[in-house]
Amino acid sequence: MTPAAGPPAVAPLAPRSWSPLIIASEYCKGCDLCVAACPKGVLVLDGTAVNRLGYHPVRLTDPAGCTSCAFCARVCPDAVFIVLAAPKGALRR
Amino acid sequence: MTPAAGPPAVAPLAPRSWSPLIIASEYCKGCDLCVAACPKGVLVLDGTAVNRLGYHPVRLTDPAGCTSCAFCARVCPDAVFIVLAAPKGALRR
Amino acid sequence: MSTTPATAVPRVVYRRPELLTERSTHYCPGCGHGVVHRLVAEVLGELGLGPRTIAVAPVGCAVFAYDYLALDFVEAPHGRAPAVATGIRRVRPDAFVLTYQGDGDLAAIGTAEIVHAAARGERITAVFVNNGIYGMTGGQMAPTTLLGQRTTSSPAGREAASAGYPLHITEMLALLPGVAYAARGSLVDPAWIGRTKAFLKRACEAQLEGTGFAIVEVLASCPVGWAMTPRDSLAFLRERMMAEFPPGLLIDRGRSAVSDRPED
Amino acid sequence: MSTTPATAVPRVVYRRPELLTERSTHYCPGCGHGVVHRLVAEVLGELGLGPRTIAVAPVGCAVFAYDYLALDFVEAPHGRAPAVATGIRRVRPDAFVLTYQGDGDLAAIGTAEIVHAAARGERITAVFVNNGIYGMTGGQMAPTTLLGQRTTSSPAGREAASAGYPLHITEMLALLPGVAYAARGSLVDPAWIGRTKAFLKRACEAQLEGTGFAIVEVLASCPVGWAMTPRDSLAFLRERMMAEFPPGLLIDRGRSAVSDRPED
Amino acid sequence: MTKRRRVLMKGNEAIAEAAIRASCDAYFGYPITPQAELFEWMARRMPEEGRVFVQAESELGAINMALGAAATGARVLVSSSGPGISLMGEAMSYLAGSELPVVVVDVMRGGPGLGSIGPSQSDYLLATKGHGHGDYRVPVLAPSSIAEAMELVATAFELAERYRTPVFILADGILGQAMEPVEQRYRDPPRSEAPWAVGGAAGRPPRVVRSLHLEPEALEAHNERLQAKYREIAGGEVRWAGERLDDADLAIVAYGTAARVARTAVARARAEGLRPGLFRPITLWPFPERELAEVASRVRGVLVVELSAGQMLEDVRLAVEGRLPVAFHGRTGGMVPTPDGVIDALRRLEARVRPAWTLPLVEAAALDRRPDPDTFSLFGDDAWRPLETTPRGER
Amino acid sequence: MTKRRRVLMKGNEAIAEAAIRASCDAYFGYPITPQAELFEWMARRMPEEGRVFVQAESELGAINMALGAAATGARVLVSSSGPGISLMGEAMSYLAGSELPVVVVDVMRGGPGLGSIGPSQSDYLLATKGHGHGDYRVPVLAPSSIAEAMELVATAFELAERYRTPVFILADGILGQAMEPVEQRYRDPPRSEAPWAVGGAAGRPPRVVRSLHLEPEALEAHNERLQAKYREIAGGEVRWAGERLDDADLAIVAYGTAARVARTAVARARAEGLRPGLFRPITLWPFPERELAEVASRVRGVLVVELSAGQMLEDVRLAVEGRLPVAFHGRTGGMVPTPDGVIDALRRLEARVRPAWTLPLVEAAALDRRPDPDTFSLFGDDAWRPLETTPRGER
Amino acid sequence: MERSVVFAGFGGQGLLFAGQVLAHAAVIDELEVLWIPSYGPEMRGGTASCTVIVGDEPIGSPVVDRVDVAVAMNPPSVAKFGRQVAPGGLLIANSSLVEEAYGRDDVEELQVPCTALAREAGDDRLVSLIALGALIARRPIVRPAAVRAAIRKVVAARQPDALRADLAAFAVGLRAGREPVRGRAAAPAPDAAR
Amino acid sequence: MERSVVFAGFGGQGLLFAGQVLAHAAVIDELEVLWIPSYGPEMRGGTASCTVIVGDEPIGSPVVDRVDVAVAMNPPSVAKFGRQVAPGGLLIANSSLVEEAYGRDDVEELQVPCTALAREAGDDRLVSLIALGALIARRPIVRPAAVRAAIRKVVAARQPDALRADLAAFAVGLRAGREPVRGRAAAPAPDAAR
Ligand SMILES: Cc1ncc(C[n+]2csc(CCOP(=O)(O)OP(=O)(O)O)c2C)c(N)n1
Ligand SMILES: Cc1ncc(C[n+]2csc(CCOP(=O)(O)OP(=O)(O)O)c2C)c(N)n1
Ligand code: SF4
Ligand code: SF4
Ligand code: SF4
Ligand code: SF4
Ligand code: SF4
Ligand code: SF4
Ligand SMILES: [Mg+2]
Ligand SMILES: [Mg+2]
Repeated sequence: MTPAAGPPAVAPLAPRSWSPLIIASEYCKGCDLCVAACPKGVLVLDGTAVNRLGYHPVRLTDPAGCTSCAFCARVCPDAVFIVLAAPKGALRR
Repeated sequence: MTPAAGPPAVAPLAPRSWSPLIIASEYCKGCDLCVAACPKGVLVLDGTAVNRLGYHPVRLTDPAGCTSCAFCARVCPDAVFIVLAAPKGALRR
Repeated sequence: MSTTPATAVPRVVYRRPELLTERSTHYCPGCGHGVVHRLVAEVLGELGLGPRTIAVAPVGCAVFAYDYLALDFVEAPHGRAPAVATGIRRVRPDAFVLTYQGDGDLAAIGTAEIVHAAARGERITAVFVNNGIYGMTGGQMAPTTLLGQRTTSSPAGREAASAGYPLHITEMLALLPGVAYAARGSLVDPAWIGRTKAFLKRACEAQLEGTGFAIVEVLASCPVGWAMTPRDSLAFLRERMMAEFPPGLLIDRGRSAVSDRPED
Repeated sequence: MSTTPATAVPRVVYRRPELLTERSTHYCPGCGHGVVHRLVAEVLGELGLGPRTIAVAPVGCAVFAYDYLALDFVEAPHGRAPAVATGIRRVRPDAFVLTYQGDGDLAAIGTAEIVHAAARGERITAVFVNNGIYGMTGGQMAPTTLLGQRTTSSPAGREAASAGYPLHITEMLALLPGVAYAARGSLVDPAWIGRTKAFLKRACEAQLEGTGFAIVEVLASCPVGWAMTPRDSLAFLRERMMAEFPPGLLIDRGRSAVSDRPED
Repeated sequence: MTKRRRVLMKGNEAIAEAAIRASCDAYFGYPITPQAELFEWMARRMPEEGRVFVQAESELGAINMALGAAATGARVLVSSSGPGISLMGEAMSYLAGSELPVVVVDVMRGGPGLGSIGPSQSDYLLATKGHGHGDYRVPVLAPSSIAEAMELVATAFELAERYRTPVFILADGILGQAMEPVEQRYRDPPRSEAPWAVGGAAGRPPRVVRSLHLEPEALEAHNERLQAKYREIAGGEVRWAGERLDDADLAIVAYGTAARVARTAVARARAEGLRPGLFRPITLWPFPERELAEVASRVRGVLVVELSAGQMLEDVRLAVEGRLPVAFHGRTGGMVPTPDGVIDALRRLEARVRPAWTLPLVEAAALDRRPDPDTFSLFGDDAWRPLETTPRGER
Repeated sequence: MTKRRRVLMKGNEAIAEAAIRASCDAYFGYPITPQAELFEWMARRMPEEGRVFVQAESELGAINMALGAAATGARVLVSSSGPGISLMGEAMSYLAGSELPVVVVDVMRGGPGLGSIGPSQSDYLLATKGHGHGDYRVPVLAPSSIAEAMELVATAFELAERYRTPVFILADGILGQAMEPVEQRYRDPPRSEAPWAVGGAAGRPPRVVRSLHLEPEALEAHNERLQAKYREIAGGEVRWAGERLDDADLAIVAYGTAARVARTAVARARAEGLRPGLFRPITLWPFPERELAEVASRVRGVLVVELSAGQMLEDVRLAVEGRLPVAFHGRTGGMVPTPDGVIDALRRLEARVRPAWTLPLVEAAALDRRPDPDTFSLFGDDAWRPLETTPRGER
Repeated sequence: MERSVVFAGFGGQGLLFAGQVLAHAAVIDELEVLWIPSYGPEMRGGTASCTVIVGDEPIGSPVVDRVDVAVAMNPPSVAKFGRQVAPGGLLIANSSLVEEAYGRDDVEELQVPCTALAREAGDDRLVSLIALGALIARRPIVRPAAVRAAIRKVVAARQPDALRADLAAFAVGLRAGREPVRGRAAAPAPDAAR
Repeated sequence: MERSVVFAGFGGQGLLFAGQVLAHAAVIDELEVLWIPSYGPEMRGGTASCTVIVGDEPIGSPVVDRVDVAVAMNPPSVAKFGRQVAPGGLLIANSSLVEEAYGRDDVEELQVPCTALAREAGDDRLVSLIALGALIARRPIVRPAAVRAAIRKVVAARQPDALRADLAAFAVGLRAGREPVRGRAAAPAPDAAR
């Protein structure tokens, strides 16, 4: 019932360690909708992990392939994603 | 609650004693709607009579002026009228 | 036709229909309910439906309809006539089921029941007497009360800002595919009364054809609720009510063309 | 825009809206309610309405909406959210009043309340999540269930003859002059989700403009109730639900032209 | 009698005006006889005062609008009669569960079903016991004159806000329809703080008004709190009035209109040599159980008079606990007991109770408990039945 | 144990199937937990049998559809839980007033308000006393096993038709949700004639099914007839079961699921040296008042166990009439008393009642009536309150 | 001491109004009073009645077994309330509509052609005020001046135009009550359509 | 004598089903039995549980203070039901998901890598039948043959295709119960999306 503290503040990152998605895996219910929505096919449910809720959470397979289009975030019922746009020159890890 | 016995059966009448309207005055509530609806102006509320319900019932002033159009019967909320069509040669009293 | 001899039985142009009982009604002078009762009695009589009709009485001035119409009747709680009729309909497939409701009953408290009976396409013929007021309880505003109309609960006249707009519920119902027939009549004059009777007849036929739910809204006057003489109430009916609620056929899904002409 | 140096803060394209609490929802995987909650949080956040919103929670799967949206909330009895909201609206003219209802809640038991709140033109923004089923109680038929659709209370598929037709209640409401805005969105894909968000925003603006009642129906999936994977449920949503309930703007009495394009 | 400024007012209108003078913020209602004038008074006066009047689409609408308005901390009135009140059971349970203050006036009429519009007291059990689902109680106030009704409106708002609970005012058709001269004395109780009320979560954590507690442990804890509150109300808010009880050897228990009939009967009966007194509950819940028990310990028999088939009778029996005969005189369906009818019932009771002075109290009570197949046994074949019903001929 | 053909059935489904086998013509319902399976069973099975199933738009719709169907003489079932049942108060009053047979199953859940979906018995007062307006009573049957529920469905139809009255079956979430093996023994009670039923006035005068009687005299006469019927039911239809009461010195009174818990508690308590028996009302109205009074005359104390804050407690107190201590143990909100919890309550009761053999009964009763401020006084400060509530720590 | 009066007749004859005037007059005279109407749908096109109880002490029972005075303005009202008059009481019948005397020996029967007198005075609704005048003439429950003040109070607020006719009607009634006229004047009923 | 078993875990692990199989087996063995599920919206995406009470006499209390056996198929279930096991009772934990032993001295703790074994057998939902096998191996509340008959009865009606796998899973469980394997096999959770 307390208001959301919001996602962790996004700190400046060194170009090399940068990823376009921050995934709050513990919220993920493995519904697969983001996987279906991603035009780049860079999301997958991680069959090897189980989160607190008992689901296989989503995983970004290829940060470099992600265009930050945020389709995944728009379809996600559990608001799992923070999507960042690439700072110029950043390498997607 | 018993089904209506219907109005009194209409018996053959001698031409001279015949009237186009049979008025069940005790049902009349003096609402004036038939008076307003009569295209011939031959109906009037009888200010000299009071029926069981406490109203001045309607009266046909001029049987001969009545065309048996039944407008009065159609508008009457209390189904007060029986309207008869003139048998050939009958005189309206 | 042969020429009638002078001593012949005069032809009956109009007589009190058989399905009306002999009781004098409790309605106020000039009340529209009396006319609608008469039309219902005529139509059911003409279609020979009296002996197999189960009618549902509303809560409203017409609550005593069972005293005046010689039909089997069930009295519904306020607004629930369509639900009661649904129960009857389902267990008595061969009966003719008729509901009779006022505007407060049907369009206020009973909104959910009428909408869903219609949506289900229940084979029911609904007679909806819209007099734009709560007659029974002393003339309060109804959902169909006109803007500006004074009632005991809108003493300054109905204002849209606080009390909203007159509800055209029959138009809403006409949208539903379960509705086979919907029309709006009026008791304003003999011609419209005749047309209204034709609507009622067609609404009964729709049930007999099994095509779905049928409703006839009848614009009627409530002289006492409107605080007018019966004569003046007809003027109000014509000039105000019929302007807001245009009478006529709304939908006939059962037949391609509908006979909408005054009966005679 | 200036070129961003390599060490700059990355631009946030999307983040969890502030009005969503940190709690994980109880919704099933892929449930549409989660998306609608998120859109509501985004829209209210963008309009700065959070601090003055009083929201009304339904009875249905979204009954816990107050656990997920950081807003003042009142929990209404099943179907009565529009009446509860009316009470709030009238005594709190300055508040922003939002209702959130499912299709069973709004279009079945709550039919009378939604119709009359709309007819009165209450300044309320109604979010109507139509998933064509009673999710909370285990997947029974709703008024909006499609013909032929199997549910736990229509095990052979919904048949019009006994269960009637899917109810297009938003179209019915759109007829009412008290309704300032009515639209139907869908959660079928990111584009429609964006459009739906725009509808919601406009529906909130209508309340702020004081033009009347505003409603946005959102076609949403209930994978568990439909007995499908979330992915399959999107196909059903697109092919079946959207065919029966075409999404788009229904009415905008507040503005002559409506911005109906996907948000981006 | 000193010169007083008295105005002739109709009960329904007086209740409505009393609510307005008690700063009622909002009224939600739906027409029904015999409370229509209350509703209509509000329709005219509330807008005049710049307050909220809404004619709801139904009683369900009205009571749920009241729920919404009350959740914001507003002072809210609702009124109806039997059929409409019955429809409010679910929402009353929600109001109790959500702990919202709403005052609901029930101007009772004859039932069951559509019944009649005549005066009645047949919603006693509904109001005091089982209207809606779940374990909850609602304070119930029962005025017996128009002036008292006006005062109890203010009391009802006070109780509602102090204890965060819906409150019933139980009147009947006569009280609603009659006119009596009343002094224009109104009371506007101060408002309680409402730190639970919603209004927009600006600068504070969001608030939720609800009755759902899905975890049984949580719901039980919530119920414990509610029960503790009900105990507090039962401990501190009992109201009743006694008349001529000091030297009475028979006690009539009656409330509302029945109590007025009883008052006349007491006066006449005393003139005829009987010695009745009147015990008049003003709160029906909490019922003045202890107080009545005390009175019962001093008289030889109790006569319950109601415009019902015997509803308060159960609470009287619970209070008296079989220690002395409890007789009943009731009329139903819009009929009202007459003073003479009450006196006849008193005489029948008198004829059956043994003089108290021949036995010490405890023994007398013990004797009375012996099965007496005639009239007073609670364990005879007609155990559940009112101990004495008026013989048919009398009606 | 001989080989029997037993089938594992869920309570909700068994009730539904029992109704079908009892030739139920029509079912009208609306989904609600924890009775959804009953509704769904009917959705599947009724059409299979060529009978009527309608999913109503609401509980108001359902109960009013039932009213219409019953008016034609059909055998009709309706089911719901707390919030939905609360909505049916007006129509129940109409059914009673119109004298229509409808069986209504309430699978009770935690309240008040939305409450929870856990099992509960908190609709006792609603079902037995004050649900709708007006003077009416509804027979209430309370099964405590799935097999008994099946049997009582047939009984309910019988009572409904014999007396032309709605009948409640009061179950709780556990009874609805649990599975037990049951023998496939169904009963199809013969139909009563229904010379009052509507069906079209062919060849006979029209019939009217209604509850309106505008003339007070007529409505009072109607109420007299109803009350006479209720007396007849109260005289002839009381049902209860006793277990190990012959040598008991304490009696537990409990129904439904609470009675099962009590049964286990009785067995365990006897093993531990206490001597309780179980009095289990099966009809809650008419309450087995006389029968309980008789049992009460042979024991030293009574313990009421309920899944509520103390509702049947009132009827027990009315039966016992203060002649011996009545203690209470209840859990609310979906919590269920445990056998150990009941035994603890028994021990507390045992510790407080004086041994019976030291005093003759009348004196003992008289003594017990002396105000005892500790726990058992009905006239102390907490007069209205259950005499013993479970201490918090125990929960 | 309590005195009870029942006013009964057709709707539209102003009976509830006359009862209210009496009640207001009682307040003016600093008496206790209770006014109860018959209410509800039976008013539709039917009869109307109200009861007024006047006393020195706060009124107890609002129902009276027997009335001290019955004012019966049409035949059904005479039939219904004639027998409820207490011995020694007064029955005022509207002889314009009621053909014959009710015929009780133990009560005073007063025949007043109220409708005819009202017609003369120009308005049907005056029927009841005429009857009230007659009543006060025979049973001075309140002072005539109090009635006049009450009429002024009630009528001035609602229909100031009617005030003179109302006061005149009361005066006519007072006179008729003091010098009873026997016999029935033929006069039509009021128009009951409201 | 009564024996009570609680089955608990994620929705989708088939726990209500396993409880029903046990109940049916009890009927086959002519015992008395009562099966109660947890029900309602908490099932949405959460945990599910049911309780089965088996006895020789008709079952009294449907609520049990303590259970004789707890079958806990995920960490929250171990946490919740571990403490409810009666002294001398049995706790079966799904060691595929539950890292460490619950750690009570007074109950028998059995670690079975149910998820891993179910994956091997080809279907996540088999988790519970494996656990049921283990349970029957340690506490022969009903005969294994009765369980097999019950599986045949229940599964044949609903999903005849699944019958073989179900019977096999029960056999695997029986074996695992007879020869407990310690240690946790790493295995993913079932897909809880239904
Ligand atoms: C539940 C309930 N609420 C209110 C009433 C009171 N009531 C009786 S009739 C009526 C309205 C009647 O209006 P309408 O349906 O328009 O019928 P009319 O009298 O105008 O023909 C109302 C509100 C009632 N009997 N039951
Ligand atoms: C009066 C009442 N009737 C029934 C219920 C049970 N109930 C809870 S939610 C619900 C329907 C939910 O369906 P919907 O509104 O479509 O919401 P969804 O769960 O699909 O989002 C029902 C019938 C209730 N709580 N109260
Ligand atoms: S932002 Fe777009 S490309 Fe990147 S993972 Fe999400 S959907 Fe795929
Ligand atoms: S849409 Fe959200 S909840 Fe679903 S799999 Fe993707 S991240 Fe997880
Ligand atoms: S039948 Fe026609 S002309 Fe004759 S009285 Fe009637 S309305 Fe007039
Ligand atoms: S319309 Fe009928 S009731 Fe009205 S005045 Fe004419 S006859 Fe009489
Ligand atoms: S109040 Fe209106 S609707 Fe009712 S009877 Fe009178 S005129 Fe007719
Ligand atoms: S049942 Fe349907 S609506 Fe409810 S949470 Fe699950 S998916 Fe969502
Ligand atoms: Mg109307
Ligand atoms: Mg839904």
